[in-house]
Amino acid sequence: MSLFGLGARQPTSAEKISAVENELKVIAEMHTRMIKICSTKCLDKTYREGELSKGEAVCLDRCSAKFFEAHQKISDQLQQQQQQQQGGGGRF
Amino acid sequence: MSLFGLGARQPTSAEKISAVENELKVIAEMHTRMIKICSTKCLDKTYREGELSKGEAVCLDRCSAKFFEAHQKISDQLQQQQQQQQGGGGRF
Amino acid sequence: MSLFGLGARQPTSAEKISAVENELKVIAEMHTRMIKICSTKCLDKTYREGELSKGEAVCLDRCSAKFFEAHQKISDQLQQQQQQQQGGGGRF
Amino acid sequence: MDAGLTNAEQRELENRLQKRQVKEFMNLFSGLVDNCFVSCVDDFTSKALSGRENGCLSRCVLKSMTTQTRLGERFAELNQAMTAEQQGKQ
Amino acid sequence: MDAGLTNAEQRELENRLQKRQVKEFMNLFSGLVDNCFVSCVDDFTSKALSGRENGCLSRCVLKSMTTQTRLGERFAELNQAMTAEQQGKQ
Amino acid sequence: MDAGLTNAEQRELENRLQKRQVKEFMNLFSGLVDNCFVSCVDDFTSKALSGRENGCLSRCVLKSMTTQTRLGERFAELNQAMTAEQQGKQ
Repeated sequence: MSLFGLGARQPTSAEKISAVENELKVIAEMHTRMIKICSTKCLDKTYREGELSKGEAVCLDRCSAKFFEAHQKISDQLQQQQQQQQGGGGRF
Repeated sequence: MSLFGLGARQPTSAEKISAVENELKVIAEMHTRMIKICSTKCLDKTYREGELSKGEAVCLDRCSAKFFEAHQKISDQLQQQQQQQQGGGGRF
Repeated sequence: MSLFGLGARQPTSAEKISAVENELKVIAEMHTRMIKICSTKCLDKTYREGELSKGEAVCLDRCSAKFFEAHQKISDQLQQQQQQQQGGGGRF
Repeated sequence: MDAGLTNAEQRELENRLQKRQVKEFMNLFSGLVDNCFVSCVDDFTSKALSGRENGCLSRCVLKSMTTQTRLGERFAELNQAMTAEQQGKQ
Repeated sequence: MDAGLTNAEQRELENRLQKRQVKEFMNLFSGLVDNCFVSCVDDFTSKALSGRENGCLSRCVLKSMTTQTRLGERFAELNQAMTAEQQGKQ
Repeated sequence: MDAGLTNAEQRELENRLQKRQVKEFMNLFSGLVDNCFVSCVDDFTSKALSGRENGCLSRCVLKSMTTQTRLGERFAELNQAMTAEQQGKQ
């Protein structure tokens, strides 16, 4: 998920740290959003049980795989659209 | 939308930059919120079509105009209430 | 709500400021979340009246007390779980 | 809350807290606008707010302000009670 | 918007605004992914996206992009009109 | 992830990552409290949590923790697989 490509110029120390930090921030935020969305999709909200049921656990596994796939797919689609509009050179 | 009035004292360099930055931040966040709210109000969520219908497009235009008007109106109302409470001098 | 315990080493100036700042940030965010959640639970969303009804006001008072209690209870529960897993020394 | 700060640290802290207050204030304002707009505006046959929508927004702002003030008072009481209890335990 | 900045201040400001743009862009991207995923994906009998889900996601992205562009234009117009009006009052 | 950092840069980065971890942790905690409160507490005829509400909160916290752990493992696997795939393409 290399979203922040550094240019040709030698990056400064602060820029290098920022680039790694940003990349990890993007990943951490994606993780948090996945927990929120897949919990809403998969968990029984009455909380009559404190344990995950088998069905809930399987649903969470599939939901996370689909979320990753959708993320990647949408990122690719936007990149493609941008390249078409700009005649190449777009980045995501 | 001048939310961050600077006082009588000569502002420092950092303060001037912060003031402009804050104003643009407020505008950018308002933009993001408008996209979220008006999309919810206007778009057909089944996504059977990838194009905006005429009805959706018109709805988005009107929703954005109403959102701006409401924003302005509420800001004025709060300012007025604050001035009544403080006997003048309130700012937003 | 002492979430950010400082270690045995003498803390630096920046660390001390950060610790107090973080504590206040946690409290402020909790306040904002409480307003959002208890408004949703208690207010009549048609806004036919501009005044809080007696019922709404009492509901807000009880909701805020329950929110605080739940916050404390959940914080204790997580701390206990962490201590069981780590064999003591967990912090929240 | 007293972390044994020097005067200079205290000033720096107050500076940051003021920025935080502005941020909190803006967050509350945005939340209020969004909530009242979502609750009150649902007619997109014209691009200007109707009389009904204007009235609803105005009442929503009033009620939200009263709510924020009331919950602010409750929050301060509850926070104080909890802090006192925690210090009693130590 | 002109706050009488020096050249150095202007550069520092542009630097920060660029960071803000990246942040706004990421926020819009995350919001788009979340909204399209929530709207389009509801079948958890397999761990790969189905053809129907893929189609829905693809149309959702297209429509969301058009929406963002359209609302961006409207926003710029409305913001300009409001700024002009406020300056007329001063 | 290796961006050719010097030791000093590596330390600064670790410092920032630790702050990020604290922030992520607080975000997860707030999300958990809000979600469990919204799901479990709906009776405002008294100001203390009822036995039923307490039980519901307790089970909600347990289930949410298990969910977070499980999704954390899945996330790490998926992220690793994706990174490997991207490096294969280069």
